[in-house]
Amino acid sequence: MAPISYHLILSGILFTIGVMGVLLRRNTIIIFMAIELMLNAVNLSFVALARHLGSMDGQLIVLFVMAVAAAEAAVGLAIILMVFRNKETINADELKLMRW
Amino acid sequence: MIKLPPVNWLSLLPAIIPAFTGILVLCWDLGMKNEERHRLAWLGILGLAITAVVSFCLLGRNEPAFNGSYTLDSYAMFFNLIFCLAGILTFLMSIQYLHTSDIHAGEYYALILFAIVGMVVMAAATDLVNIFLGLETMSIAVYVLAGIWRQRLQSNEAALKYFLLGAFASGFLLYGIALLYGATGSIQLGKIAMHVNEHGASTILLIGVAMLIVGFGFKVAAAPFHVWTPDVYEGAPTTITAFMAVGVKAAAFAAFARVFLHTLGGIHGQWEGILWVLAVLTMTVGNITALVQNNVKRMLAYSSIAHAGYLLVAMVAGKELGGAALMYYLVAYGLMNLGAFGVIIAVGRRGEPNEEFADFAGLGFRYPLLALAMTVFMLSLTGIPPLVGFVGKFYIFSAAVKAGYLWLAVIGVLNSVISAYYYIRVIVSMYMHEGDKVPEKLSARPALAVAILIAAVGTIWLGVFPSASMALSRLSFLALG
Amino acid sequence: MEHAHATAQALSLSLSVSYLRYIPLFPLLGVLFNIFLGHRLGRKAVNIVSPGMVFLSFLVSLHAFWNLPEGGRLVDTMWLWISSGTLHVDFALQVDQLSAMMILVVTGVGFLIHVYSTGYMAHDHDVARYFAYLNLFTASMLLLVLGENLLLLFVGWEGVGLCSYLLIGFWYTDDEKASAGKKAFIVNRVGDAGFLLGLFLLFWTLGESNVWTLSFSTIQQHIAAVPAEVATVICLLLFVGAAGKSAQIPLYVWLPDAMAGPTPVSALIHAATMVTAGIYMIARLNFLYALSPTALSVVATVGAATAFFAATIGLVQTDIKKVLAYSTVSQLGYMFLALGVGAYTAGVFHLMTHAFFKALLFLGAGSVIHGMSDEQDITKMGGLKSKMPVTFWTFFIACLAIAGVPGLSGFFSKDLILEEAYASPLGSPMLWLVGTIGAGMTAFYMFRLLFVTFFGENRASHEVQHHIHESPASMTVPLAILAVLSIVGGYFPLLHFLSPLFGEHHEPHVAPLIKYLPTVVGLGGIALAYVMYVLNPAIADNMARGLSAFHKLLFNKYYIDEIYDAVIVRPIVGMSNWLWKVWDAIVIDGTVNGAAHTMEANGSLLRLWQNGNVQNYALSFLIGAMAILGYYLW
Amino acid sequence: MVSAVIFLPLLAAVLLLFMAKEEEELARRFALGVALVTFVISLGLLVNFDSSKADFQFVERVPWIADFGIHYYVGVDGISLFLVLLTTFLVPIVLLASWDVHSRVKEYLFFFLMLETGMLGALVALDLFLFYVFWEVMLIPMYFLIGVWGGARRIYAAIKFLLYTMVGSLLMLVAILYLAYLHNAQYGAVTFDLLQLYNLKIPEQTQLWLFAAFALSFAIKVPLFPFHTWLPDAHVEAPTGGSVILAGVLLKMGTYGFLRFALPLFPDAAHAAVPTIMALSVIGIIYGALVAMVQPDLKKLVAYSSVSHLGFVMLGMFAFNMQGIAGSVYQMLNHGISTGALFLLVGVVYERRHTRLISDYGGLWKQMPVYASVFLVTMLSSIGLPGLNGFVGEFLIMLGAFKANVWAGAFAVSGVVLGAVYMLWMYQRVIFGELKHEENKKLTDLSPREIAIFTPLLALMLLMGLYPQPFLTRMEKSIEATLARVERKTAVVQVEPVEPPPVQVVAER
Repeated sequence: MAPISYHLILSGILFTIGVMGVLLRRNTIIIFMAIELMLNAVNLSFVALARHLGSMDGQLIVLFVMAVAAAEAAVGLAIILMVFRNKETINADELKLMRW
Repeated sequence: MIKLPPVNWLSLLPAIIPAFTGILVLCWDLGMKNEERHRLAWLGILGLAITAVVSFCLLGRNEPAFNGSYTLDSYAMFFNLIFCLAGILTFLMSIQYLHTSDIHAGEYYALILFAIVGMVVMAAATDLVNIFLGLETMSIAVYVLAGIWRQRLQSNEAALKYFLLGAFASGFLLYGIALLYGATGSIQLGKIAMHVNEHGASTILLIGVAMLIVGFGFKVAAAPFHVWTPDVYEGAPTTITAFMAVGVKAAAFAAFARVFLHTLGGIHGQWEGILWVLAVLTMTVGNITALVQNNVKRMLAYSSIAHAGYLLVAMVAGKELGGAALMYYLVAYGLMNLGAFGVIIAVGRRGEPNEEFADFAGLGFRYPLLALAMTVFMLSLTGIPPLVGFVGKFYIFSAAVKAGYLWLAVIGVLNSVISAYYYIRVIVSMYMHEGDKVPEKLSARPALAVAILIAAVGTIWLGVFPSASMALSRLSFLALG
Repeated sequence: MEHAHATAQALSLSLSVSYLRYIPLFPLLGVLFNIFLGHRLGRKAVNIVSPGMVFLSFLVSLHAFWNLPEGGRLVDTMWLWISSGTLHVDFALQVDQLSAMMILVVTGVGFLIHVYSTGYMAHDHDVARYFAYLNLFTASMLLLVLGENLLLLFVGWEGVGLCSYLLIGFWYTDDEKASAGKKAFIVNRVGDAGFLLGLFLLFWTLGESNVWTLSFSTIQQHIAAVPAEVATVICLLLFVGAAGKSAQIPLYVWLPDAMAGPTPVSALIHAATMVTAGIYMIARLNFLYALSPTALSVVATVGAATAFFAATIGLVQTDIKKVLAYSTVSQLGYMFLALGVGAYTAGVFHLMTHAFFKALLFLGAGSVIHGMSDEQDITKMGGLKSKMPVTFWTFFIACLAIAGVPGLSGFFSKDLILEEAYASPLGSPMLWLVGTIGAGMTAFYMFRLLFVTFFGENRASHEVQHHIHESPASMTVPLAILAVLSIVGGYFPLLHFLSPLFGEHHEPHVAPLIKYLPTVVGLGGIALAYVMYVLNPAIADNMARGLSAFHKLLFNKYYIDEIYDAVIVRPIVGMSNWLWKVWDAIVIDGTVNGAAHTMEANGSLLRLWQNGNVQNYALSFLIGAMAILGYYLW
Repeated sequence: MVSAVIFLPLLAAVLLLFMAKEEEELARRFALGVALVTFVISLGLLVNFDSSKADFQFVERVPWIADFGIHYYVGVDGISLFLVLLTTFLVPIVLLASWDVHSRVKEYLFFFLMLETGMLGALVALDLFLFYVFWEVMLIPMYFLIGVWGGARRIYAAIKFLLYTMVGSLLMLVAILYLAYLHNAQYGAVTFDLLQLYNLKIPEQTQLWLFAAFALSFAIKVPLFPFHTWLPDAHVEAPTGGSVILAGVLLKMGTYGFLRFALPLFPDAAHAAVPTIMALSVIGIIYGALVAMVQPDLKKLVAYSSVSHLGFVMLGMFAFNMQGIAGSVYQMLNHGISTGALFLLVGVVYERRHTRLISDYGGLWKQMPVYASVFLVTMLSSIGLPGLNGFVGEFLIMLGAFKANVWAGAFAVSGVVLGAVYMLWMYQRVIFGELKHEENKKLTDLSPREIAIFTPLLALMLLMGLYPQPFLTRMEKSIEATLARVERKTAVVQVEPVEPPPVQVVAER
């Protein structure tokens, strides 16, 4: 079985890709997808750690996280939809009504 | 047949009541005509009142539930009182506010109640997962609430920004939980504490702690993570801003304090340096940027960041007095801010929010009572005795001095002087400028008047006779054990 | 001549009485009367009450004078004034030989001047205010001479300074007069500052050996406690005060300008009483001054220098009151010369005689000005001999007295000073020589004044000449009385009377040349004046043209005022402007407002970070996370 | 009894709020009545004050915040007794003088009475926390008085006044907290009780920065030399009543604070700070006088004269001997009366002509003789003419300062001369001279009400000048106690004032 560090490194990489996605992409939906990616990266590390430590808690948490991610997706997409309906754009750069 | 494990319903009571009220509100809303919508608010207030009474009665007890992942201790109950206070005052303020803004009452009240459920869970959770769950329930409800005024573009934008960054921050928080779990082998705070006290801090644990600080930092609006606050607070409807500024911040601090002061108390040395820097950064950034605002609501947003800085000072001060000071200051901060936002709502009219400094001009002598209330809140936020703001700051700075963080206290004190300038600017425009804005008569909005009155009386009463409430906050923090 | 002055023996006889307090009290009542009732009851009442009060206190002074125990003193302690820690000062009055003489002079001459003023101020509408100030002045002067301790003396000291300020600036509508009053007060204040420092040093030096007191008799008993070099410093500091009050060299500039006040004021304050306060103080503290010969020699040299210097200026002045003012400065110089050489009795004797004839001279000048309808320039007068006989004759007697013509009071006191200056161990022939030349000049300018004013024909405009008349009785009677006093004054047995304080007086035996030369020089001065201004007036003019540079220098008073203004006044005003405009406004306020502005500048900078872009927020988020992680990974 | 004096004005202030806006007359009379009653009660304090005891009298102690050992602990001793009386004496006079304030009278009176409570509280508080609370409570009404009823640049002046004082006082708060926890470390209990904190053994190094924090806060209030720039602005912009109270009492809070807290709590640091503070006060004396000389604005001139006078008070205090401190406490009272009267006089003329420039006046003696004579006496008392109150204070201060440091004494004496210069020059330009301006010809002399204001002040000036004993004897014991504390260095034992019994040599009666 691959040592635990491989899994952690993989989840680390996935996490950073997610973060980069949030920072670089313009489209809000893609930003949201990047966030989901980060959450899944964390799920991966949870599962790996659970197996490594031999305790069920890790697996349990992944279920919770998935449920929460789903709820978040629903609400998030609704908000993005609302913004799109009002401003015809979901490009993060245009959403600058409030500043300074 | 799967035997259900014995469930300690008593500990769940403070969470069940608001949830149930929320559902009731939703159902009642279906069959209701538009103009009686305000009755929903009174139902919500009733529910919260019951929760508050229940929490008050449960103050003394200390029972773990769900084998250690959830507790009923006076620490949680104290925070419940804060959440109910925030909820009730927001409801009172919202009754009239919903008329001037076409927000659909049903969902609005229900979502607030569900957010309070999330807060209660968060405050009482003694297990990282429960904290995460409570956090997410609260956050999702508040994301929607931020954007509930659909017609206003600012509200949409606020919701979007809050959602994206909130999710982003939960990602970090979760990653921290994972690393903590990896390092200590458990997600129960009690077990983690034991592990940390025996083995001290491994690097994995420290990285996890760092991630936790980032996650909580966002929720609490600490310095580098505060950038979302001004836009979201300004965009969201004012009642929701008040609710977020007080309720959400209190809940975040509840979990933050429980995890750091209680569980990770053993390795205080490692993380207090970071929090020290965060505290100074938060206070200074919050205060200095507030100086140049000319929108009162946005100024209050920055001031809430500054107050998060003072609360971080209490966190840095640590165990003996820090925790109690933190809890007391949250009460004080809650009262002052709710009152201040209440006055902003009172000054606003249908269509013109009147949130600029100029809109407050000449208010002092045309609406003496309203202006007097605002003066009390502003002076209390500055920390002028004999108001509750001063006692709160006194409590925090004495904790800092007792723990030996002298320079932190000095920086905190100097920040209060900077804060004095922009709080006093409100008083200046009210009393020393001429103006012709004519806000609606307060008597036409009884609920709002009552909310402001409660906040004002609370600010003065707890300021002049703080002894009882200080003792209560100290005992409830010690209940953490 | 050793100074075997009275040891403790004089102090044993001090009778405690309770009527001394009425001496200053009566004039004070006069003040209150004038302030509150003056305007209502009108001129008549004021003219009776004010001089009456002074006369009452004159009677009480006489009573005190009679019951003065041989060689002892009367003490009247009223109440405990200031007591804090070791400082213990009573509000107490005392009369000994020196004070007895002084209060008699002050109340006597004061009364005459009050009577004279009723006439002089006949057509002035603000009489109540005038007499209020005059009574207040008399009260303060009495307090000064009766004070039992140094602090009370200082109270009287500043009180007379205040009254001279009020009286000089009496006709306040004229700015120039008001600033003359201000100048007098400020220069006095400079002197008082020196006085205060001397007082503190004395108090604390005595305190070294646990003697906590300021009263004269106790200081005298414990005078041994004061080491010599400290005594010198104390005496010099006190002398600064005296120089300020009695118009000696550095601080005399205020006296000539003080002539802006009404003439009776000049007579009372700037001739008879106030200016003598300095001499009284040094005489009162003679046992202290005896400790430091250096201080005494400084007093003597300054006195002599002032006498000579003021006399030179007096030679060429054309304003009648200015001439008399410089002559006062010069005569005061003589008194200080006497004190400086240790001849306290001679100094005090000259003080008394000077009070008489100088008051007479001023009142005479006042009557001349009154007659000449307020003309003060003697070049426009002349030939008043026939028109104002009484004024002329009394003025003439006073001139004889001041010139030191034998037989009159001036001769006795001034020549005694000059002999002492020569004979006394502290004196020197040089001092004597300067004094004698001064005496000559005095005689010359006094008689120049007399001849130009009263002889020849009148040079005033026609209608002024038409109005010339002799002053009314209320003015001429005091002149006559003072003339008698100027003659008789020399014969008072003062020297014996003051012996208990300053020791038995021994006639200085000096070579006849030294003894009689001053008189001869005086008579020569008179003759020269007669030749130049009566026989052949042309001489004076072409002399003035001949030595025009020197004449101009003297006429403009060596430009002392302009120098003071340039050296002291203008720099101070300049500096305060600089301090205010630059230091206060720019430096301190600058830093304060600067701090506020930097805050706002940072605020607007930080504000730019909120540029509304979600991804920018996420970026700052990440930077924060990286920073914390970085902290841990190191 | 003390608490009655403190909270009566506050009670009246709250009642005032409920009064209808229209009857200004009733509100004025009510406020004046309450102020007078407070004064009478405070006279009760004077009457049964036992001047033989050094410790605090009329002590009242009620637990307030148990957790921190904070008590509502008030008491009066020789020093604070007269400052309390000065406050209760000045407030009715100021209320009487504010009869011609016509805009928003009710709020004006409310803030004044609240200010009185703040001042009285700060003077009698013996618990550091309570003192700090009253210290800050004092700020807000003064801020409003300047800000709402002030002159043209009132907002700038008000904010500057508030922020300037707040910086100092908040640093003092940190020092107070540190003291409380030092006590906890040494004696096991957190307390803010002043008398217990007096016995703290504080190492020299910490004493220095603690003293610095306290001294900064009080120096700003005094104002000591570099921190004085807020005073001219605050005075010029404040309404007449505001300036009188600001000069009369608020400035004394700084000097009182030094004497009550900074000196006895940190004796070593106090001794170390003597040269700096003496230098600053001497500079303050001369700087204040010089700058006052060139002021075109009457109120600014009097403001800078206050800087000079309070420089004297500080000089006397830091002479650390009986005469110096007695003189400085006495001068605090004198300054309250004479500068208060000066501001009232400026107010009288300002009310009639609405200008503060000296050049707009001139020759007032002919037009307003009574006013001119009252102005004369007040001016003389302010420049310290013997026989009036100013002299006694200044004489004692200079005597004490001369003993402590000869040069300081010498420069202080020059301050007396400069004081005479600017006052007389101002007096001449305002009162003497020709009646040039047309408007001045229409000026009316003092009204009976105004005379009623000035008579008590003039009477006090004379009484305190000729018979200062009743004041000095009552202060003696408390000053000795403070001196003993300041001299005790770090030795914690309570040293009785061991002075050689003075050989009182007085000429036999």
